[in-house]
Amino acid sequence: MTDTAEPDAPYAVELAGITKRFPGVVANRDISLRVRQGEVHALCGENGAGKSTLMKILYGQLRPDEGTIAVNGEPVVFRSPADAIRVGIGMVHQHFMLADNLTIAENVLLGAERRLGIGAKAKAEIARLAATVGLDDDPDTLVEHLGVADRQRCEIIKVLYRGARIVILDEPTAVLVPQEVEDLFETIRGMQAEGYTFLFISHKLDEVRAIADSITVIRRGTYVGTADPREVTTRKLAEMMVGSELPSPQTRESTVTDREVLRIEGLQLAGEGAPLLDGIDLVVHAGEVLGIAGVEGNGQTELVETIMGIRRATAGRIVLGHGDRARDITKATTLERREAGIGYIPEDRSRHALLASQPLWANRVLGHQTRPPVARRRLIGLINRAAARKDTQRIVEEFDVRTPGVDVPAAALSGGNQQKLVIGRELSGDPVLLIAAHPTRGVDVGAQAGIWDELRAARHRGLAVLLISADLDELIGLSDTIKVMLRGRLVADADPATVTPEQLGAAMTGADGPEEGAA
Amino acid sequence: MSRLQTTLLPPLLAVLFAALLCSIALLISGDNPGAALAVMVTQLGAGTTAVDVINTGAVYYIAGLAVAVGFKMKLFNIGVEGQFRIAACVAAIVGGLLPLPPVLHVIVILLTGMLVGMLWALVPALLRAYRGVSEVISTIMLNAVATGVIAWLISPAAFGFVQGNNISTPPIAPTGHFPGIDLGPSGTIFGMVFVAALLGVGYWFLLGRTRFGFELTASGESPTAATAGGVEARRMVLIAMLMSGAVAGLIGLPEVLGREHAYTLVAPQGYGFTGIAIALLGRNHPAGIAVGALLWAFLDKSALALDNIGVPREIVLIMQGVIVLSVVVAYEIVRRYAMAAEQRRVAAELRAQQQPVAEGAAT
Amino acid sequence: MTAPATSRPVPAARARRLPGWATSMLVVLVGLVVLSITATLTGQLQLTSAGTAQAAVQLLLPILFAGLGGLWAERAGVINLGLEGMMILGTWGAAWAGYQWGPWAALAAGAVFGALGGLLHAVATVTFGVNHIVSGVAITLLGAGVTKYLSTLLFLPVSANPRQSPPLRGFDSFSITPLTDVLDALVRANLVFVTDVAGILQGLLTGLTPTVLLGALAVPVTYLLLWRTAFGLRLRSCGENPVAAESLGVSVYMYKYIAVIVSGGLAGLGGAALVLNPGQLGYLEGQTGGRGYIGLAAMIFGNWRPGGLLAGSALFGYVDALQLRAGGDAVHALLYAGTILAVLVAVLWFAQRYWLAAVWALVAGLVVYLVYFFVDTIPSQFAAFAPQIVTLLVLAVASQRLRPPAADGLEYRRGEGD
Amino acid sequence: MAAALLAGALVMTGCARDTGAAGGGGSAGGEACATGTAPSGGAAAAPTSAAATKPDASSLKVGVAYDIGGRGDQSFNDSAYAGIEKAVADFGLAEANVKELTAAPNEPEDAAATRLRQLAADGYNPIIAVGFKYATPLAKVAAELPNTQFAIVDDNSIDLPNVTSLVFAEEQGSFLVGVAAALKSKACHIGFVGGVDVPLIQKFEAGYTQGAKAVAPNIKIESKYITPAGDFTGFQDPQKGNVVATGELDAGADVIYHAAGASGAGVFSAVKAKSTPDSPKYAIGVDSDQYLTADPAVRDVIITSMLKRVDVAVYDFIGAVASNNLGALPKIFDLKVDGVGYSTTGGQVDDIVAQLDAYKNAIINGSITVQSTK
Repeated sequence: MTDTAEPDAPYAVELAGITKRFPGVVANRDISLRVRQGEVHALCGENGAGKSTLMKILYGQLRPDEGTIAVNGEPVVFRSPADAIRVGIGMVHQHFMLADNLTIAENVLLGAERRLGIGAKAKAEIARLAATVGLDDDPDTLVEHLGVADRQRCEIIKVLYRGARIVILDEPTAVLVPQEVEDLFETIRGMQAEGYTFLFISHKLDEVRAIADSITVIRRGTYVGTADPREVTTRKLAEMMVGSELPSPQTRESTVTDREVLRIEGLQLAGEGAPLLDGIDLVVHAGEVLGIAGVEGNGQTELVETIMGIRRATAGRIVLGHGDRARDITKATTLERREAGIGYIPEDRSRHALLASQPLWANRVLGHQTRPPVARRRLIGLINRAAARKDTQRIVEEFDVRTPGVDVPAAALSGGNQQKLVIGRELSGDPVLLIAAHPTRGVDVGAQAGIWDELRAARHRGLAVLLISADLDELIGLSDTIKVMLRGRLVADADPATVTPEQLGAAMTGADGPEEGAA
Repeated sequence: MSRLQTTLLPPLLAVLFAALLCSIALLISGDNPGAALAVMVTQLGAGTTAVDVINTGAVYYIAGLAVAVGFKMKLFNIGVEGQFRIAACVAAIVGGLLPLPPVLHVIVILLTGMLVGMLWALVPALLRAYRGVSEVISTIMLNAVATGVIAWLISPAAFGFVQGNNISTPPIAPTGHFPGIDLGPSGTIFGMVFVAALLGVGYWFLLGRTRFGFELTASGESPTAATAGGVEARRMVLIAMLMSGAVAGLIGLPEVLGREHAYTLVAPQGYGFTGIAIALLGRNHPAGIAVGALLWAFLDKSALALDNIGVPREIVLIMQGVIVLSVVVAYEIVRRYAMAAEQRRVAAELRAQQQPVAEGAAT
Repeated sequence: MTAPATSRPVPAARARRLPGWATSMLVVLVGLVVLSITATLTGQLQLTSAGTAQAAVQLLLPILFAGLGGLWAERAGVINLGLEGMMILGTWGAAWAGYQWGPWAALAAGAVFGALGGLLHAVATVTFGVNHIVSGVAITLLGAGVTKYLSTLLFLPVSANPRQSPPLRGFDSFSITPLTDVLDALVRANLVFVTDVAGILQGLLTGLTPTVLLGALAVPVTYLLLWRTAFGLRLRSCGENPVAAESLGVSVYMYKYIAVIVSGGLAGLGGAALVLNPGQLGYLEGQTGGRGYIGLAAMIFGNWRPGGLLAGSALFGYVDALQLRAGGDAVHALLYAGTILAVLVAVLWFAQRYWLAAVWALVAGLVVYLVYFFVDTIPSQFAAFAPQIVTLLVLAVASQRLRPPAADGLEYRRGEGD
Repeated sequence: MAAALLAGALVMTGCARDTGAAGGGGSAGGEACATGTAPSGGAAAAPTSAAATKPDASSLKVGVAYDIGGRGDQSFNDSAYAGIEKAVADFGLAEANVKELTAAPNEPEDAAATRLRQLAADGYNPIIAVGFKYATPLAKVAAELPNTQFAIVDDNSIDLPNVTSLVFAEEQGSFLVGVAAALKSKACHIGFVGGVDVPLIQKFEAGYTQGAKAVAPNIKIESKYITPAGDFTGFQDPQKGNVVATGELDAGADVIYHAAGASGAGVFSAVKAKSTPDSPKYAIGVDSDQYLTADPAVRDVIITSMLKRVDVAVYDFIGAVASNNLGALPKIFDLKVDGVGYSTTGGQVDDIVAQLDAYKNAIINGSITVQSTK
């Protein structure tokens, strides 16, 4: 703990000895944090380090089991976000807190109706704030019509409207492309000049160093230290965060073969207005990792779901296999595609990959319900529970899933262990193609390294992998080929050996193609 | 908390709570709850009550299973009521009109019932799968429409058969009667009781051991995960609803085949709604449903004895209502407690194995 | 600041549209014209008679209250399948209080008893996180049981009948006489359309009671409260995105509780409306007859909006009034109206170039017309359930345009949001 | 026959005045309501109930199993109880020796059987089952207990020595109120509201129609049931009863007869609401004398009620059991034995009693046969 408080100005925020326990886990352990007025204070830590929990405590959404909070020198106790808002704290959540079916104005006014009512006066104020953050939509527009960056602007307006002077930004850049990040930083610097205080949560060290005035690092729920961005190196920060050497996603040698595993031609998916997927062509070879880069919401999810048969393509062909064994699966069901050897790691683990209250062995069956070992070979339609348990045990051991047994419900496991189980399952039954969407999202560092190792090993065995990730480092590190997706089209190719994240980011927004070969 | 405890404790607590509440109500209205309970228990030995409990229990059991098939995948087939009534009616008509050799006759009636139940369930199934109409609303509407169709079917203009002041479907010939076990003065146990038991075994096997059961459970637990796992949501809705309807088609048949040998104007109604309560009570588990069905039948049949000591029989309705509501609350509390305990236990065991983990709490 | 590069997953659909009130007026007008043509061509004058309109008002009232109850609960994200049970509680409470203290007390007590049912539903669903449909079914079961028991206990001594309360004193009904007289003259003028519209208006303005006025008021009041006040915004936000609402300091539990209790109260008012109906003043076991469920259907029909709900319950009340008053012949005439409507819809869709949909509408119209042509009358057994069949058909056609609150029916736990 | 002529004249003026339903529909004005003449001759048969010597029922234990609704339904359950009360008064039946149980709605058959067995097990003999829903269970229970005497109201399908059927000629009573309706109608247009479309209620409608047509062959009769068979809410939905009756009144009917159980209250209030001094509307009650039991506010429109004397049947049955003379009970409780009839309370049919009695005698002596179906 540092002790460099300036005697005259009280800290804008002072957290002391914060401890928060969840069932089975201590999310925050005796954490202290001091934020000076008017500074941009970054809170760094790996995924799952407890940053969001700490900020939820500061915002009154969670109550700490131990510890105290002081704002502008005054000790406070928050029972709900309303209390936090009252003392001038606002928070922009990583996952936007917007109701799609309400208008911008309604979303902003919700909870702050007392200030100016909900009539014309309030709308005028919203329009004024919208101009300052660069939102040019009518306040009566439904939020469902807004894009990601505009939604974030809407969130910031919400905070400003409430007169917040201390703004918590929880991983604000996760969903933005580099150019949008730069816009955001402009806005933050402008507001900082007007006297706003920012708490900026991120694990992207370059960004942190670019924007923060001071940095606090936490690791595994505990306070590690405070650093000055002008002095500390990225390497040093990373070591503080991880506690050891950073794992690297670098692939070693190329294993790409010329054997086609997946060929997609002219894939089309109609949307309500513009098509969601438009003329997608791509080929994945055995032993190749094909990475798809793109800002979220540009069709990656739709692409994956169309390949898996969850959505039906309106035009185009999907062919699995090569030569004599090529099979057109455009019209096949999801199950048939899985049976043909496609493994699938969905982006939203809890919603798309797991049955939370079912035991691990039942989760092993999901997606494999027609295939041995979990289905009986001779009596089609029967589940072999004993074999499912046994094979789950195998996954637990091979993939280092930390669990007391295969009969505990999936929800009892931590996120990383859940993901390892999912990957173990999807690599069971000798798949020829693996579709991995954000395979390390929400996973702790140790598990992340393990997952990368597994993907590499599978690639080495000749598996074709279609990788979608928002983590450009991961994408560059793992992929043999990268394609950039924008508004439902594949707009550029990139060579992971040479491309930089900045170049990728530019291509993702359509601003500039990366130098090595725009499509 | 062991699995047995989490399964058995909630219903026990709920029954006790309901009994307590009803006792208080009885005390307030000046009745003796002890005497009421005593007379209800003794009633079991009187006349055919014990057999009636078993027979009605079987009917309730089938109803519970019909509802549970849908509940298992969060499909609320409120339409079991209409499905069972129209199925019983049509099955009775077919049985009454077709002269068939003994065993075949019964089988044809049973199959007709299942088929008609299925067809009546097909409408909400299609509406839900292809038009996104909530099955709750459509089945409620269809229950009413079923009443109209039945009224037409048993009208003399169609297949009706006027007997004094009653109308019924044409009587089923003895070849179409399902023989029961005659216990003399204690009554006759329906042969369909054994069919109900078999149905329970079939339900257990189907849900626990087959791919279909797995897919059903998966769809109920998480439709999105099931879809990603290759389960076709639309197909599951159709199959689950049709199965529910087919089982519902059997609900009325114990009475048609074993006692009435026709479907009459005054045929009982409401089994579908009872089935909902019983499926909830039994947590969609075949054994739980059996216990729930017997409990419900006991309360219904023994309540007749309350008249003898001047206690309002309606107290049993309150009891049933309180049991259902408190049992769902109790299950929910226990489920949450058990899940939290499980997470703690997993974390504790892992801690014992290696260094503390703090992951996954704040994602 | 550089130009923002935004990605728009959903293209903004902001075509110029008629304001809501104009659209509804247009729909009403088209409906009137179709009915007027049908009445003239088929000779089924009951289709547009004052009596039918008045009966429709009586019949729709309990449904409307129940539907409003459903609307309040579902706008806050709680599905209320216990409306029927709360309505039953309302009938009992209204009769019990009305018998002792008059009709106003009946209204109040009906609301209070219904609200008690709502409270129970709130405790089960909001606090304990029980599945909403399950809790609703249980409450309906319980409501029926409790009222039967209470009636045996409290009504039997005074009415000598355990299933019925003693008769109550009701409201006096009144008509807006000068207007109805003018309308009466118009009706007698026997002009196509004018007579029809005048007849319906006359029915709406005759035999009014405070209960009817309350129902007529409840719709705009619900709209204003839920869509034009801060309270309503907060309440609706709980049904759209409770996590967001919580993050902004909205006490989601409290609003859900308020909504579900109001919901029960409105369902209870529906029960009171039934008890105070001109048919018989008093409680009668089983008198709700599934009206709570119908209310729920009317709400879904109305796309979770008060105006739509009014239209839904009006359609239900109208068809029911028609079949009760004029039987199978009038329902038969409705088939004719259905044909006209189908053709209208087809023309509309052709104009908008929805070719396939238009063809389907034409085919449907043809089928309906063939039924109309080859059948002389609808058997009473089917005519009796015409409202349910119409509701089913409308839902089947329109369900995909419906938009329930985003978090409707989902369990919400405080602090478990992302 | 002055009264009939008067009535006919009134009917004609009524028709001329009537503008029918809204929009100019309804019955054509001026159409004559041809009035048939009341039959003459045939002296009234002496009522045959009540034996000469009073039976002694003091040793009997009488069990009663009511239909849904039980005592207090102001209908046939209550009527059955009235018979018991009368037996208590006349035959020395001890009140403590009477036990009553009530059915629940939609209950299955075994519940009804258990109820009967319960009464028998407690030593009650005879046992009276009220309502045709007891038919099947009673057939079973009576066969099991040959030493217990049973009676069943509204059903004659059981052929067992220890079961007595107490059935009524509802169509005959309804015929008479149909006559009354036709005579009282000024518009030559009457209505019938049935609760649920079942054979029992159709009998009421059939008799009513025949009676009205006997008086006025050209009379218009509106006829509507609240719900179809199987949906028994039609007996307990006064709101819908009100709507149906209002519909018939709007169509031009001015006398409405209901056989709709508790929904009848809605019929009465509809008639009351439409009745004005200039053009009075009338209602006819059913089963018991509803002038006495209905809400006082609507009593003045109830001109008569079709009486179905379940009380007489029950009373006679107990007497017959006490005197061990079951054979003397009539096969059917009809007009001849005063098993059905009409009420005169309120005095509104006093002017036509002579005609009504003429029809009654004609039915009793067989010169008019009333069909029980349409």
